[in-house]
Amino acid sequence: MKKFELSVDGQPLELRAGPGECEAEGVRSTTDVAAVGQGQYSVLIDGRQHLVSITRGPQGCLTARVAGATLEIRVADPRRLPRDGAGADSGGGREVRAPMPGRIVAVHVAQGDAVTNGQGLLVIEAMKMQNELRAPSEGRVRSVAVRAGDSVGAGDLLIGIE
Amino acid sequence: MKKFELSVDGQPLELRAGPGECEAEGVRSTTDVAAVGQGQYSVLIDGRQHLVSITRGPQGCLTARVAGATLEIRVADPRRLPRDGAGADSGGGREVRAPMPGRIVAVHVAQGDAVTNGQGLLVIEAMKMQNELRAPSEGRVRSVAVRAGDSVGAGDLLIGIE
Amino acid sequence: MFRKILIANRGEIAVRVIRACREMGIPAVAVFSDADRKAPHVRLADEAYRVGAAPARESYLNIGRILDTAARCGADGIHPGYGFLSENAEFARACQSAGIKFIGPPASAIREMGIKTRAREIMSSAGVPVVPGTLTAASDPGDAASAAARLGYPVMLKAAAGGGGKGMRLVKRPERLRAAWEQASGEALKAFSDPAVYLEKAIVRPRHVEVQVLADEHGGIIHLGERECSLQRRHQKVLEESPSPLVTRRPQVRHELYAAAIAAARAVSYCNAGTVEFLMDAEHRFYFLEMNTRLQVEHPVTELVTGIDLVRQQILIAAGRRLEVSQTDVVPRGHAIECRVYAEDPRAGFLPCPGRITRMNMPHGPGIRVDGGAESGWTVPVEYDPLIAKLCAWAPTRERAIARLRAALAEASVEGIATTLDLFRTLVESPSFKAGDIDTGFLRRELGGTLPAPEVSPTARLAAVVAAVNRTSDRAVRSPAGRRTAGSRWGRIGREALLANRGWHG
Amino acid sequence: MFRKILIANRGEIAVRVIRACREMGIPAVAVFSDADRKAPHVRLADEAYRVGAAPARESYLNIGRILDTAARCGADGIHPGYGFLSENAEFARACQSAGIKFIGPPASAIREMGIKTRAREIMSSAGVPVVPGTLTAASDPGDAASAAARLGYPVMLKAAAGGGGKGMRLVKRPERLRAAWEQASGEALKAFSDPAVYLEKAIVRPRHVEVQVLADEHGGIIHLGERECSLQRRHQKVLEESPSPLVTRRPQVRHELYAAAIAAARAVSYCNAGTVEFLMDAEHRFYFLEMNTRLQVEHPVTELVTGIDLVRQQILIAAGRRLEVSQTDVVPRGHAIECRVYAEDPRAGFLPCPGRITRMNMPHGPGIRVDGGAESGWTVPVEYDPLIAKLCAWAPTRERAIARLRAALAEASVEGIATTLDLFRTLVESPSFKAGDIDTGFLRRELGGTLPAPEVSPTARLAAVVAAVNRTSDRAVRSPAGRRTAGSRWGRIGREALLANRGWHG
Repeated sequence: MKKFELSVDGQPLELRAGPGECEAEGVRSTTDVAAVGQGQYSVLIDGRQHLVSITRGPQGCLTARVAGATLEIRVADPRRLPRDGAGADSGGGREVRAPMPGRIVAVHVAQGDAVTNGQGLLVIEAMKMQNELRAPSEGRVRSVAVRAGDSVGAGDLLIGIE
Repeated sequence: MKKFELSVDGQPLELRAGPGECEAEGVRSTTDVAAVGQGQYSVLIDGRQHLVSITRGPQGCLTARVAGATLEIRVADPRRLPRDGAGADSGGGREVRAPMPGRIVAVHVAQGDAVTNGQGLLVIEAMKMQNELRAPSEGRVRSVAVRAGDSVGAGDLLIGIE
Repeated sequence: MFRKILIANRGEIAVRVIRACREMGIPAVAVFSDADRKAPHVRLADEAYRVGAAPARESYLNIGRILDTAARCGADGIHPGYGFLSENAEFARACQSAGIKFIGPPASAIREMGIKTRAREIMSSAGVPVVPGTLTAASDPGDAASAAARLGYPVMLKAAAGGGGKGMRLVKRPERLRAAWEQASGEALKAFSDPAVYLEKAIVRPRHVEVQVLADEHGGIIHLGERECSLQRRHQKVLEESPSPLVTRRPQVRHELYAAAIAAARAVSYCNAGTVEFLMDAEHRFYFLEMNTRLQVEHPVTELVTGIDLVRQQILIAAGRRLEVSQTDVVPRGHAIECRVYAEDPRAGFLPCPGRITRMNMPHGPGIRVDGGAESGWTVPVEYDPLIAKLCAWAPTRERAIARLRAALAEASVEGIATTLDLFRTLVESPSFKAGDIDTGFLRRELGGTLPAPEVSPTARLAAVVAAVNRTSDRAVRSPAGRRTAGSRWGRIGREALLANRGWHG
Repeated sequence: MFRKILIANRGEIAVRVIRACREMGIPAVAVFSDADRKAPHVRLADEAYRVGAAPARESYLNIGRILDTAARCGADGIHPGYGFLSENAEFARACQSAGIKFIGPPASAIREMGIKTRAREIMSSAGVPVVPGTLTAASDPGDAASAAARLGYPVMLKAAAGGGGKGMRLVKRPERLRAAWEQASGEALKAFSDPAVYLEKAIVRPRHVEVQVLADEHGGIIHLGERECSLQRRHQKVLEESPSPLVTRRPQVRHELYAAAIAAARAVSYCNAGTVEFLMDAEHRFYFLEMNTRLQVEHPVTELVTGIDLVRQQILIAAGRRLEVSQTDVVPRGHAIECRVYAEDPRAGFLPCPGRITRMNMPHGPGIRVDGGAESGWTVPVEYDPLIAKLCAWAPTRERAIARLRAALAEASVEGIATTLDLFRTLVESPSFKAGDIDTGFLRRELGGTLPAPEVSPTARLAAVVAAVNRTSDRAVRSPAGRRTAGSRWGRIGREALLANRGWHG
């Protein structure tokens, strides 16, 4: 069996794998992997069937979907990966970014305004729905990058808060 | 519009085509073609919708499936193509070929035997079914290329008749 | 019967109507915007014509262009589907002027039911109970505030010209009223070209129950039982079922509900398929909410339990036929549930999630019905409603319909974009949902607006890792070429299978 | 209830049974041969184990290996599907010995009904009419010839241990008897490990009508109506429906048919799901043909009209439960038709056509049910039955079920291999079929064994040519980058759409 150093959602994992078997965290299992087309794999672990879908992510990372969940897997790189998602609504976030592509309908604040946690900042529209984006924390508006009528892409910076 | 010389099932056809229109056999039509994935095309001819599936055949030939039918199309080669299908059951055929992959169960004739039109020559089995192949015409068995128990592929020569 | 029908819509409902036309032997004409040239509904039609640019205003809402297309291709009927022009009285009238039959109710019924304040007035007169509220639209936030104070909070703001959850806001506290009024009014203007908003007293923990009716041009009118549509996010339905688990337990309420629906339809001389929506409170009192003068998204659950094809009935009625089924022919059987598969992320507050579907697999099998307008490789446009498919399960009982749905959800997959499939996977495990103990606030309450991340079993995690290793490496875990172990020891079964697997590759 | 069920089968029926298990919350175990590691049924199961090499004898017919697998994975029930070990009394007995419940009838019933000569004897005694013929198998061609002479030609040769059309031959003239006997006997040996063949007088233009029965272990027994299965090629069904259009017109015959089916099941103390097959002649006299002691391929049409899940019933009965439906609960609704999509070429005498499916698209929508065991990219193995999917349509009437089927067939596509889809597309246009005027010789008579090539309309031909040109060339027919004509002239709609189509490429 060959040794693989992996990280799964940032957690290191050592896997030993050979034809028909593998060992991880001290447990040995029989394995049977079949590629069933377009990045999908039927994986039998001790006979238990799992359908895994693998797509390549950025920087050699693989995204695996299994049983409705998504795992970020890096093979042969045991270093801990930084987690994604330091975006709009995460607690300490100081930036409000577009959660999806859309059009800015209204901007309720201007540079320098004081805002309270949860206060409506702007309204973005996509797929016929208007969504109000709110301040992730108390603070002061440092920058407003968009105006009503602008089209934005997912992840675009909209408003900075300091 | 650009001129194309084609053959469709061996029949020559001249087509003039440009963005959004075409002319064939003196008739002008509006066209709108959209590739909808994996060799499939949505083709609107004067608004009439056709789903066409194109696959590459041998020698630069294209196979088009439309409305349950199959057409052999050659682009930019106005020479008449020889038709396929001069195989086992066509009237003047002198060879009996395997119509599908399978296993030979029994051979009823030997080299030199006289056979009548429709006489059972051998039995081939595939997908749990035995199929008797019959003589396409009266004649004499020139060659027998298989024995009971042989596995054969589609198109393999089984018996020659002279 | 119609010579040719043009379907002035897109997505799954266009597919649905085209299928009905094909079954009836009527050529079906699709229309498409620039965003939809490659959409499934275009490919399924007999003919297809472009009607404009991607924004709905320039294509699917472009009355002139649609009528022009219908006239030139020789269509003598137009099916509007739902949304877009389906509840636009002006369009219905324009069809009539152009000599093309609008497959829906008369323009007068659309107009009267479309102005929600007018509808409330008519129903009140017809003896159908309505929710306490304003009879006219609030002209400004101040007007709204005083009406709200009179009714008492919480109140509901609703677009007077509205429907489908657009321009609707629940307001619990006076300080929220102004912002909510502006948003509702803005959405209403956007969706219905009319900013008018009126107020209703909010029913606490209401259930949404609606009755399907069919009426012909000869005075015939029947109902096709009720649907329970209480599971909503943003005042829009996400899961519907028939019959309603609540109403099933109350035969007397059910009887009154049906009678009210028929009375409501009669009050506007209704014709074609329509739905009378009611809110029901904890004491099983029901109130007229609105009448949808069109085919509903959730019509399949009624079709599954009654066996009656509603789109076919719409077409027959529009062709002047008498109802081909009588009230006694409507014999519901079993229970049906519909899940709306939206391109929305249930783990991020149901944010829209347009984009390319890399893989889409919807289940088949006993008791399963799927109505879809998307497929692998399709890019869900940003311009339209995020509904990409409806997954329905039928079974003899509600309990078994949920069990069947659960199995079907495990088979379904959409990759590339987030969808509400994960919401339904969570929902079918919910004891309250299984008990039928739901109301329109259920999802917000149970999920807090978002869905928890799913747990991954250790074996599933290992499977993912093994697949990933298989994807990146090769020689190391591949079997030596041609080697075959002959043993039959249990522990080797996996290995043998692996060796025998010709398709094993990195 | 069962802890875990192993499905000793493959393909669409394994998928069907796994779905039933999942709905019932019972873990489902798949088995696979080397040819099937990537098959859909493996992916759908909770667990999957290899049972041997590709030839069925070494895998799906390998009793030892299957029982070993069941024991080791902790399965306490085995569902045999149809074919393979489903009518193997030895297997049923071996399951019992191993303490694993065989989900099917008792071994005794399988054995008695499996020996067709014995079955005829039992039915005769029970007062069920049987086709005139030999009571014992013909020992050699000479024996067969004298029996045939006694009965009078045409005669039918049938495998004594048979079923499913294997080892069956119609013989019209004495000189054809020897060859036919040898083929039938060879097929019988192959399929059932028993070369015995017996004779029946051939009924002229017979119709195949069968009755579905369900019996529990407590003496409860009901029927679920009849199926018409007269459309056959090589004595194998290709299209089935319920109810039978013939029997529907004869209430008295139907009544007698059901009574005979119940009597037949009682005569062998039947238990679980079974089907009593009858031949019906032009005068509506019916004769017992055989009893299939298993789930039928065509069970979905019965499920569609009755709403009763037969696989679930099989599992409940095997778990010792009483029937959960009584005879009065069986209320058929509407009409259902099943098309067997075989990997066979209907334009070449139904020759098997194994190989790789490059694209497979089965329709969804109202009244449509698909049971499949194949998909895009799947290679149909040469070793097994060529059935890859079953496409069913339900509607309130037979006429509308045919119309619905016709529309569904236009949507369905399988590319890469030939299938019987084209046969059904021709069939639904046949006036005789539409009139219900069918018998088991219908296909041979109407098609002469093969299907005519489809006609291609000039527009379809032009569409194909335009697509081909688009595929090979590029610049010439592509639009100049960025150019957009602004006009709205009708004649330009096509062009505009083309120009706007971002996806246009060669």
